[in-house]
Amino acid sequence: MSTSILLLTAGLAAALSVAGAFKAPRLWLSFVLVAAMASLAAAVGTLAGGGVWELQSGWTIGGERVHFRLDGLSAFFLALLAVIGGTGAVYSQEYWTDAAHPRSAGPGRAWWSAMLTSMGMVLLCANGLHFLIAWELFAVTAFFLITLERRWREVRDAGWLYLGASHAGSLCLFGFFAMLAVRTGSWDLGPMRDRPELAPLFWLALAGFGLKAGLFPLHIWLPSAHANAPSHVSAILSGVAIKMGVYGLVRFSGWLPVPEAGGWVVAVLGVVSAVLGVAFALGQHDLKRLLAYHSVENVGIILIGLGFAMIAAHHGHPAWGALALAGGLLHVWNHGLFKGLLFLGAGSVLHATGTREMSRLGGLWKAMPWTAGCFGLGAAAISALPPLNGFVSEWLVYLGLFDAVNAHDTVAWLAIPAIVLLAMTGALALACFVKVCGIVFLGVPRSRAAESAHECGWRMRGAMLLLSGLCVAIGLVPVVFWPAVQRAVVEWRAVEAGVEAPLMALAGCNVVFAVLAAGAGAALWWHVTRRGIRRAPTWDCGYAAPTARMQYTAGSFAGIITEWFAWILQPARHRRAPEGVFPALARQDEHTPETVLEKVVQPAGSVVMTLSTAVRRLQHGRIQSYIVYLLLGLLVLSVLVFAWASSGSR
Amino acid sequence: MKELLVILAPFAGAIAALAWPREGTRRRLLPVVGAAHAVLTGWLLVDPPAAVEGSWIGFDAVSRAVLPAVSLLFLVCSFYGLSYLRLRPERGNRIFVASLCGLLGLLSLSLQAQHLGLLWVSVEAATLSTVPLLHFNRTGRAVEAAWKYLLIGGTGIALSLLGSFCLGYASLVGTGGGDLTFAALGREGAALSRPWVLAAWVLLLVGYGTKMGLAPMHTWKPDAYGEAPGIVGALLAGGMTTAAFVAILRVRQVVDAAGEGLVANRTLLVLGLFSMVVAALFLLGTPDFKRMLAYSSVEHMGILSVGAALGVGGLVASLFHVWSNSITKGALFLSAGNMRRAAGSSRVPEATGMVWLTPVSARVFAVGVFAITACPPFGPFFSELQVVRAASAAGQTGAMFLFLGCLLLAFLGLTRLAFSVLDGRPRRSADASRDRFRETAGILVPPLVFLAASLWLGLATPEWLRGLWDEAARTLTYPG
Amino acid sequence: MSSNLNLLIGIAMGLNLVALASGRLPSLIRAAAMQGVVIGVLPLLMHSEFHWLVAAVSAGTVVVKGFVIPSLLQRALRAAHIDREMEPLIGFIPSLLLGAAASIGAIGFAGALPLRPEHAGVLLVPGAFATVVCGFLLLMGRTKAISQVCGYLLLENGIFLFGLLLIRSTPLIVEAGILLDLTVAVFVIGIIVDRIQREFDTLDTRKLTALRE
Amino acid sequence: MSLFIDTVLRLAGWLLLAPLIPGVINKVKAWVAGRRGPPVFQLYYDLAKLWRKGVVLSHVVSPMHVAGVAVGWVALVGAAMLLPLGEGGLAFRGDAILFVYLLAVARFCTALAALDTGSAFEGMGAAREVSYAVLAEVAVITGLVALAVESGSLSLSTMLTPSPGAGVALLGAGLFIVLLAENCRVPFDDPNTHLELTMVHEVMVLDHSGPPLAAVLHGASLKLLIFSVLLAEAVLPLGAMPAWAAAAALAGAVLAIAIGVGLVESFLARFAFRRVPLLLTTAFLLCLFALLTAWKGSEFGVTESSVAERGAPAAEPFFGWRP
Repeated sequence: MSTSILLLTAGLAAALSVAGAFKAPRLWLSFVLVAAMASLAAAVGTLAGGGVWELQSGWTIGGERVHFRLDGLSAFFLALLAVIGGTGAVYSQEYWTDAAHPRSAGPGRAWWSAMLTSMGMVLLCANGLHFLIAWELFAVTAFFLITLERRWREVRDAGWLYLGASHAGSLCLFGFFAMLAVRTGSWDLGPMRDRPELAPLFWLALAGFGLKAGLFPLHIWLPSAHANAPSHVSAILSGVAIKMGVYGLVRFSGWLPVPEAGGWVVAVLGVVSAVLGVAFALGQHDLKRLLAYHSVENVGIILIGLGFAMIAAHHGHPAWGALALAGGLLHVWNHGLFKGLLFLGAGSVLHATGTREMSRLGGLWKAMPWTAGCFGLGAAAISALPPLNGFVSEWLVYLGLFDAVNAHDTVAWLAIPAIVLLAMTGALALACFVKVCGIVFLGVPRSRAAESAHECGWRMRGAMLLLSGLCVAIGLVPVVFWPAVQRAVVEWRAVEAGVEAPLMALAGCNVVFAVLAAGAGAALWWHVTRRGIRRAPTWDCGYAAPTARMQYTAGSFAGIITEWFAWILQPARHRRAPEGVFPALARQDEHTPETVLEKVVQPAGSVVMTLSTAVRRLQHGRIQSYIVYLLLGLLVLSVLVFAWASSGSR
Repeated sequence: MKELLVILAPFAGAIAALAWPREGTRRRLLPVVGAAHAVLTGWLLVDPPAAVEGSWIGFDAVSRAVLPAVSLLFLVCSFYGLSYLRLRPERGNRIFVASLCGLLGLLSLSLQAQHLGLLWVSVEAATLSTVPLLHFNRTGRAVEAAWKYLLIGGTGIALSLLGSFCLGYASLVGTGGGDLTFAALGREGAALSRPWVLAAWVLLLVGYGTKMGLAPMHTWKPDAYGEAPGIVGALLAGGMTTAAFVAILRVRQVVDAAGEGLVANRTLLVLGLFSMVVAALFLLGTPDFKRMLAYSSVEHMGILSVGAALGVGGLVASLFHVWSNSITKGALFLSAGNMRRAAGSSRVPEATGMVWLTPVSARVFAVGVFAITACPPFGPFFSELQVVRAASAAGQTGAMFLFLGCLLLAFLGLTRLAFSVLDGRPRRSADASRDRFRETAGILVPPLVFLAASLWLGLATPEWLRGLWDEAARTLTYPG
Repeated sequence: MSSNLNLLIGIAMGLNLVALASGRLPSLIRAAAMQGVVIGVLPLLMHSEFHWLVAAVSAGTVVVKGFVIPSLLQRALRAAHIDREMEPLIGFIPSLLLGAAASIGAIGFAGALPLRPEHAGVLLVPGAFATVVCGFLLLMGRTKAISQVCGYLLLENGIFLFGLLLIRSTPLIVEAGILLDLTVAVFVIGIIVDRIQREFDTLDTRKLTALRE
Repeated sequence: MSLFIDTVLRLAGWLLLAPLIPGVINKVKAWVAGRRGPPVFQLYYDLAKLWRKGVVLSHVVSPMHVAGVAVGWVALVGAAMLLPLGEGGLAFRGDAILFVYLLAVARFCTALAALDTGSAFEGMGAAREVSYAVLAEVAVITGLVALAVESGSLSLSTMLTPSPGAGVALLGAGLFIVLLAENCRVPFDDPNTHLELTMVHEVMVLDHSGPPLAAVLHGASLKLLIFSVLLAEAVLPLGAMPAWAAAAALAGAVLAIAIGVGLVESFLARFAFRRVPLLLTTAFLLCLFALLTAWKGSEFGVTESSVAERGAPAAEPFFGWRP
């Protein structure tokens, strides 16, 4: 089937799904799935078959001809969108039902379809004006999805913060596209690498897309939005929506000339995001907030790859750039998959217990083994452990970075710290996910809610299993997915050099390791159970009656590391030390604020608000002063006008 | 003579309203006048009258590009007025209907005026005709608003009269005979006395700028828009300001012809950006959603002014924005009016949870807020983007970034207030005090039509409309 | 003839100062009314030959500005029973000094302006500027609605004076239209002042600050 | 076929020799203290005994508690198999990174198995383990970068045949500290302590018993051997020697390292926990200086040799089994 027909089907199905969203959930789901399948097929076809699909129609929107284009790079992102969009839709059928959410379930479905459609449009549009329209529609639909549960003030605040940040990014893109249009004379997009005067525009694109991608100092909206959105929405936000920012950066760093420093800045921002993202994650005690900070981390890893590829572009495209980019792009998929999986798992926990607070959870593996298993797999994948997918992409990035070091160029000055900090990020992520899995799923339930948890139904489980399966598949047989990555890399700046990595060997190791690990685990379990197992209480140094509250907490677990990062995390500690011989009450709690938001953005905001208050005080209702303003305006304008006129005449 | 009909028809309507004996049926005049005006405007567009040299009234390219917007605005508003007045049987509507019709006639006159004095007379008269409209609610707050509107607007308009005289004197000191038609003044061009031209420019800018609501002359605006019925707000924000803006454009053309176009552009740019900054700061803090619309209007007047400073491309964008702003503002004012009536207040602690009280109006309002803050695919997105593009094309990168920054602050302020009005719980007092406000089709369809029009304007801007704007922009710049 | 003109304009400028200095509302209204009468006569002096439209404008000005509007204001004053002493934001002596400075400055300033030769020796331009400034001083410096209306009247008178420069070149119909508009404007203002009085039971504009941020 | 035999032989070597190292260390410690101490083969006896025993599990734990131990052990075996021993063996570009991350898998499994018990002490141990590993991993990867720069390659088989240089001593010192930290030896941890509050690794495995404990203990000894071999190969120019000499040198070096660890344990006391990061940072800095030395050296090398060789490291297996 040709790409046109597939995309048309997808579009129609998406449109029809909006119609069915309110009254007919099943119909909606089938339409969404048809749309997802069709666009996935189109993406896979483009990635496998090569070539670029283009459609230029005579039909205009806003005075511009409609121009769609699907090439290797956009197809790469479209495939991810289709997978997560379809999976999330299945999941939401059980997670956000009409029975539980009578007011928001219907709109939620409609917005979901709208958001998928607008993201697809972002990927397809090859006209700056239409790109902006699709971009902004996607941003606004995401806002309504985040704030589906509008009853809670927290949700509304998170949504508003998202909206504001997103609009700031959009306005940067206004500037970007307008300046691009002025300099090229049209809104058409496409490769224009041979026009060096366009290079400075990259900085605007970096700000605009970086805000959406959640780069470190620009990530302020991300944690609260991801935490407060319904979980299937968090999954698509983290899995796909922030990747749209990455898409923008990859797309326009490929199409436009990039400034010499561009790659360096992107790579440095990537490194900073990676390390600090995970550091902030460690300080969290809200399950979904923690996952949200890991999105910052992983976007950082992706951008390390992109940054080095951009540096490479200024060095004549050596192979290490392509490798790093390949790693980054594969990580786009991988992060989409495992972060989607983790958010769906977190949603399942939330659904079963009603809380995201890790200190109220624990021991959930017993009640929800499927969720625990899938989440554990996702945790291993995001910690970049072999044989799963996260390792494959990070490994590719490492290969690129090591080769960059061995290129003995100035780039080594960045590549070496990047390698070291990437390793540190990996170890920190591992620590963080040991904490999450251990505190949430292992041990003993810490609250009544966690005790009475229940496993989710087949739709939620199926969605998680599908994503788990994909995580394993990319880990074990990356060679199957590799041509797609290669295609996207080649598409990036049309360098045909190709990118090669010993993936067969790695895949072999991964498969052998997976088989052996499974075998050894089963063997040991069999060996142990054959003898019979005696059960006893956990050893607590002789204390015979351990309680759930004596377990290690998330805060203590991460305490050593958060102490190292206290300079940036700025944790707020409230401590009431035990006093007296028989201390009645003692407590200690620690909260890691969103430092950039609370220490930088909010003070800046309060300066603006002070200014606003001062200015508003001028509107005090006394008409005499209003006439003074009028007269002052007159005087200042006359001074200006006569000054300009006299300077002009001279 | 056709162009006179479009002015006289509303006046006839006004006289008919004054003479109409029955209180209950007088409101039906509104749609009749609106439709007649729209038909006449359409006729003028299809079959433009020949320009008469030296005529004081003419349906030139500029009026062609703007008058249809005002006509459309009035037409839709008139249907809203029909339903609105039925909800307000306790108020006599003789003066109200007559003033609305008169306002339309005077706006049509001022948009077609080719003579500085006539322009002034029509704008001043339009100002006076809106006073009874502002005063319609007869509350103390309405009186206060009308007083401030009158005194500040009056002072401003007096300054523009002084400016008009200065321009006339510039011609008198130069070679001309003090002919105040724009064509004559433009022909004199560089022969005009520079100091008097500059003085005239400042005075006229401040004067008509007061009517437009550019900061720091905007002080009457929040009071007037906050207290007037929604329909009046819509007509003021979309019609009155447009007339004043067109006046400034025409004067700018003369100043340009006199060789001071650069200075004029700079002044417009500075004043526009200043208005945007001030409006953004106000928007961040105001707790009243009708006053919010007023500040938003100040901001958009700033956008118009910035666009007018950026050459032909900017002028086209400005004219486009005149359309998209007035139509989108129409949706906002009408839905805000509904919400205000339902809640009994337009301030935040009193008016919350509007999604529950007025579900449709609240949603229209929300969509309108997104539309007016340049979210696609509505009209303002396209026109503002065009302004941004024009700024970049004119090399005003710094101004472009300031412009974008103001848009951001305004967006933050608007959305924050809008959502705190829409969300939350409705106040019980508002629910119980009056027998619950019901949204009827008559007061819902007009704002929806405005939204649809805004959408149409953005997504499928008709070529003929673009042609009108281009032509007007070209005539408004001094060739050379 | 120009000396007659200058004499009348001088009287108008003097009346500015009277208006600024008067502490009682009736005397302020009277000063504004007299100024209206004085400038109403000016068009007749400017035109050497008689024209019925000039006469109409002149008569209209005298009647409206000299009698109709002042009596309107007087009536509002009586209805309000207000404290006739004013509490100015700009004190009487400062406003008097400022007004005087404005008058002197206007004369100096007008000398620097490129005027047509026939206007160079006439006090029209300085008189106009001085009156406008004094109008603004009243608008900004007084708290009673009625004194602000008087300020507005002064402002209009100043502009009227300036408009006389053009009386020979512009068609009189414009002047007539302008005059009509101004009359209606002041009339509407009068109605609103009346409303204020009824609604708030005061004419003190400091009480009118309900509409604020 | 020879490939299969080769692999089996290597595997057997790693698995069988590993428990020897703790025996040697304990013997050295006993010797320094003037005791006879347990026999060198003590761990073999213990493992055999444990393997035959039944198992006691906490009420709390999940199957992960047992399976995780097995997976961690497999990961360590896998890491061991990536280290080159003479000619042949598994090697491909980038296996060094796989090596590091396989060690991470082992850590992940051990720490999770510890948290599975719900015990505060084991949680504490797991927290320490994963936290210190952050710094240790940074040091290891820096060392690997140094080796990569030195050899121009990213395959352990090529990287671990360095030319002797000033950097080697620094690298050796750094890796030795990492060895102590990763294997929880004094001064980071005292394997013989009986105070749970002060333990790192031992406290994590408190609840293991029987065959799983055997796997844990064997895994620990294997890890010790892995790091010893890594250290020895990183320091000694084995590639330049004939095969028998290389084998002898490696064996001697591993023995020396074991003795060294024993001596350190005899003469040093445990550090306070807050000083642990300091020592690990020192290790990182040592590796970093080794890297800088290697960088300088290779720069000179590059200027001497042809520039064409720069980007393409020679004689590096692309993937698959080395012939």
